[in-house]
Amino acid sequence: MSTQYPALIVIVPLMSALICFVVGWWNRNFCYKIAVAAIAVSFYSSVVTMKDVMANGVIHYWVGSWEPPWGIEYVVDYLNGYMLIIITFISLLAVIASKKSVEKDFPEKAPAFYSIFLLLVTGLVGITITGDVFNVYVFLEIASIAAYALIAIGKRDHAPMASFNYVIYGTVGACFYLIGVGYLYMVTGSLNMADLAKLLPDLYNSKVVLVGFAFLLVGVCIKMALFPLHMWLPDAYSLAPDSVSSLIAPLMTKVSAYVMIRIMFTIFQPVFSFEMLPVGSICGWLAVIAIFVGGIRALAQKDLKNMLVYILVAEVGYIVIGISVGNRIGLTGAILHIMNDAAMMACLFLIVGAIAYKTGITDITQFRHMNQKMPFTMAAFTITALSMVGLPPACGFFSKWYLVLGAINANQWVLVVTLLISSLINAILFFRVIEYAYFYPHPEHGAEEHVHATSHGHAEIVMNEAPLSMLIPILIMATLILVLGPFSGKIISSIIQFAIPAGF
Amino acid sequence: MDFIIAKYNYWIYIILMMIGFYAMIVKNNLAKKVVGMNIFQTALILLFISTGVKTGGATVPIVIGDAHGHAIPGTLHAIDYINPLPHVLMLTAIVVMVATFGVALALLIMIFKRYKTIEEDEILEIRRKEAFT
Amino acid sequence: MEVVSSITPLLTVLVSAVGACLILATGERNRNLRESWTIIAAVIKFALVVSMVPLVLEGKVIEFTFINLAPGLPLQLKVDPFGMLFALLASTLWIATSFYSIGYMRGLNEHAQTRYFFCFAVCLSATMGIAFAGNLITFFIFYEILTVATYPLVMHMETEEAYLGSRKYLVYTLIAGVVLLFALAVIYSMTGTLDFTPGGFLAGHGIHTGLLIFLFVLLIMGCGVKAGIMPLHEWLPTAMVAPTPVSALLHAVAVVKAGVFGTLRIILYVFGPILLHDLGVWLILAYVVSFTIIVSAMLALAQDNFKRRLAFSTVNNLAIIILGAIILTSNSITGGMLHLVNHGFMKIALFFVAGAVFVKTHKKNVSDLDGLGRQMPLTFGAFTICALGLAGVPPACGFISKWFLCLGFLEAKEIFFLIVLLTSAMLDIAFFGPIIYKAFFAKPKPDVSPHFDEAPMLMVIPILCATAISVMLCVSPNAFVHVFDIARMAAMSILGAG
Amino acid sequence: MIRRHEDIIIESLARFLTPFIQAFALYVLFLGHYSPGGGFQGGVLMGASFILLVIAYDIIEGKRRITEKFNIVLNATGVMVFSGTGLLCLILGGEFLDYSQLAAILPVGPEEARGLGILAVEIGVEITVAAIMVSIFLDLASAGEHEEALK
Repeated sequence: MSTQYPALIVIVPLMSALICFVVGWWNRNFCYKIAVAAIAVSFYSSVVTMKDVMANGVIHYWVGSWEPPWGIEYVVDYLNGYMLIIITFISLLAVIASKKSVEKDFPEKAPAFYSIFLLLVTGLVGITITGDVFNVYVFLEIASIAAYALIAIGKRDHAPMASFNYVIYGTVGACFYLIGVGYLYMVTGSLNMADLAKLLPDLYNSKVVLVGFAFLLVGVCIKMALFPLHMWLPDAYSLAPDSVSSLIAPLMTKVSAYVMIRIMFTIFQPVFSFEMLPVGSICGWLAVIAIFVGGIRALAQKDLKNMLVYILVAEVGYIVIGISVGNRIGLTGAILHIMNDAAMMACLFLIVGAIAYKTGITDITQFRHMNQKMPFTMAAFTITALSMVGLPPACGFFSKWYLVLGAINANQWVLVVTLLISSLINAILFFRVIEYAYFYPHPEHGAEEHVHATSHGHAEIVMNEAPLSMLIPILIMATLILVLGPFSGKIISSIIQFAIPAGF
Repeated sequence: MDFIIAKYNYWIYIILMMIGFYAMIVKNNLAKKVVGMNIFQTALILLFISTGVKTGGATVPIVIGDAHGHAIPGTLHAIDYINPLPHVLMLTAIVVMVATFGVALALLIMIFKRYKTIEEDEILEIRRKEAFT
Repeated sequence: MEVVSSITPLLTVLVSAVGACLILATGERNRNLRESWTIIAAVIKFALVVSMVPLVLEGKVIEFTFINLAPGLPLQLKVDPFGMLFALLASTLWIATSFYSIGYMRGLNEHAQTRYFFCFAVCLSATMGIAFAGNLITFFIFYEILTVATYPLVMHMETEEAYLGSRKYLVYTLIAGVVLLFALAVIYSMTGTLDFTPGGFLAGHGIHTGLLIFLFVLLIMGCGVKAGIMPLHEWLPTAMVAPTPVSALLHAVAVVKAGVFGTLRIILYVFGPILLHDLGVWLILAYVVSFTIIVSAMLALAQDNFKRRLAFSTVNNLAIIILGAIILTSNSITGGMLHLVNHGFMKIALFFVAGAVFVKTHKKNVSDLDGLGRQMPLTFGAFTICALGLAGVPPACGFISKWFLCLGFLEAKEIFFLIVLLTSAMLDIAFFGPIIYKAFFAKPKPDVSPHFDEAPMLMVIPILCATAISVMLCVSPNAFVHVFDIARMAAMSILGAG
Repeated sequence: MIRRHEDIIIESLARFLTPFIQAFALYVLFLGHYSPGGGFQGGVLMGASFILLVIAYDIIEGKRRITEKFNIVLNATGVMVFSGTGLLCLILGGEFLDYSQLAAILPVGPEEARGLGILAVEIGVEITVAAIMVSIFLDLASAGEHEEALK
């Protein structure tokens, strides 16, 4: 049976999505339990699968036992085993945390919400686990369509418009990806990644392959919201319901980044992606712009959630930098940052959700006394903020360290400087919030003499912490952020170094 | 010229795709955007189907077998059958298309309910007004 | 020198971290318990540090490795003589400071005391980490933790100027951190190691000279910000808005000392005497530093605010320490390291005095001190001893360190720097003299009570202790913890290797 | 919104056509093995037949025929049949969707079993596609209001 776990990772959420949908007509409250259980199973199976991979190498799962390249195969190697664990774990926390806010925002839609939520998870794990390029497209669309629906489900003002733009952009992205697949299929007659990797090298100087590669990459970049193609992201993610954004914001872009890595390092070889084409430098420059644009737009925001989505644009830039420097250590940084950034973003969006749920405040300037209202949440926020700024021992620092090293090894000094400056920008962004939340100027006195006047000046503020179903995931995430940092060395030596294609 | 004739299906696919793309980018009416989106995807289907065709009387790949469903030896020649895979892929693509189409239309309805229009510039105008007030 | 693997260094670091958590858990509900956590942690830490002294004296190196970040890049704690010196200083002073800050906070009935004590404990953890860091990356990590943990302390008053002060502090230190990180990354990718080695490890990796000089500048900038080297000292006086124990901590124990410590590490353990001589950068740094010495002393003269005056004197003394190290003779290095310790004790006493005066009389300007000596004889007695000590006058320990500095300078035939040193001593007298004079001999202001009326004992006792220790360090520098031998060993190890 | 026109010709014509269309849909479904056709096409036809009715009459009438809830259930069951078959294979110890495993419970050989398994999947697909067509149409035609119309 243990050989069946790869299938379970995908099937269980899919089936339970339907069950949710039906059961919801009789009893709404089951949906939450079903969703949690399903994703928990999925998480467990991905952990088992990863163990299996680490024990006896790459797993090939032939769906319908049609052997590739004719059948669709699920391939689990170190890279996507690692991705699967991240995805399932974060979606588990997200779904646990979503309980209260769903009950508050749209109780009547709970069944629909959870089934679409599960479909989204299905799509994400499907993209990650499959070894078939067309299958990637299908799951990509499952995930995207679910995301379109979820963004609009919250009945927030302007949300449908944002979602509609996302539909347009997303469809173009997916279609470009599909065109790329089509071209590759024309010249190779195969859709299996491993098979393509075998067949393509002889055809590297064919125009068709070149065009196909370009289409694939552009399509993925749209889904990933790399700089010039990021227009859909801020509106869509900031207007999505909190319970949704805490799932899609950390994961969607990361999964697309994973697909990008697959395309550039598995389907095509680095030789093609970096030496025959200037992809590295182009993506690098785009990433630089993305980081600055994201950071500066974020500085202009007063609403915490808006700030975060623009930071997300910048974070995508980080990952792309790691990919585009085109050396081993840079890619290590990118893969590590996929995990760290997913953790940080999940934590931040969960926190935003918790604060909005409890106090309804999203405006940073109204965060005063927040550290007394929600001490644990704000503590978690502080940890995450430090990690975002890249201060040790939080995990953000370590991935940044590897990214910087990679950029130095590639002699890309612009990228180095960008990374360093961007961490300063993040410092401004987050310490601004922390200042508002923790320190409050006392207008009535200006200097040390009158400190008596202010002693215990705000005893009346009562602690009003988020419900446990939200608080626990947040705290778990925050602890992880602290723990992952020092252990990143271990993660790299045991997983990531095998995830990087050999001989690169 | 001859080049164009020989590959006419690809040219049609490109033209269709450009039409759809144009509509998605330029059209001000969101419904037209959606229609453009569909044209775009249809063009794609044409592309894939074209990769499957074989000239010279190739037919659907259904093996005429004997009573037990075993193929009769000597009747199997790949040349006689068109490649079914692209069609299958496109079936899936169509499903995806329909789903996207449905979601897009549903969103359009929500948008119309909210703004009482589906002209993009008017919507943006409304949003700008509301941002000020 | 042989290596002993032990968990003690880790414990030393963790003690105050655990203490911090306990403090946070206790909170305002039970103040005595909370404060007692602070004290307990401080004492345990001190005990742990002292327990490692004998091993260090035997010339052993105590080592503890958490985990490897990457090949040749472990998170590692290593107790060598120099680190031990700093650890002794910090852990001793933490005890004094905790008692004192309890007195201060209660005396003024401050707000947000839990946050205060929490951050304080975290700071000390970070300082220990810095002291025992075995390589640059570990050093950097604790250095950044220190930065973050100090920020709320500077912000403590939450007044407008506190905002400005803390923001300025943050801007300076964070930028410094980024610069440092950059340098680290370059060095690592060039050499593949970051371990501190006596006498430096950068030599012989075939790094281009220009790049080496560039790296030196970056690293010195990175640490120099906290060390308050002249163009980068700007944040120090503005950070004076913090409560006095914090300033004491900032200036005598943790932050600036961490900066100086880092600078010395870089000079002596990363680049090393030989490389610095080959590059010739040592001379430039020496000139910059001596400029700092003179100018900061001048500025100190101009300050009326008691604490700001002390702040500039701090800048001055830090520069002296660095000068001692950069002259690169065994005596000067010893002197520098000794001064690291001695200045710590004397300066903290001075700050305590400033704080005591403020708590007692809410005076913070030098010009208002007239006649206070009669009211607070113990306090100002201590002040006199330590102030003179800073200037290099016995019986306080400043004399010892400056003596060795002078010896070192003579040894290296650097008469110019000798003159600088002596001039600064003069200036010390010049800006401390008036305070002493006013305190004891000037005609009392009407609001000064003529008879004995001291600050709370909880504050006076630490002052006296600090003073006593400084005197003791002068009379017998080798009393129980052998500060002198340790400094000597450190200097020898560096030059021996060099 | 689709209003009722009370047009006798259209209505009776629609009523007359519907069963034929549905029969043809089934034909297409089962012919899928031997000629072009299969679940998708059949499903679309099946859905279309119902949509024809709704257009000829109006949504309220349509509701009377297939309630929202019933439609949802159809929806889910379709996919259930499909993925359930796959899961059954998985339970029988094969890979997911490996229909040859069904030979264990069916009185036929693995090849036949594959054929039958695919047939089951096609049926599932047909149901789903039909239901989805209908629900998309109803949702859009009634501008998402028909849930309220139910109450």
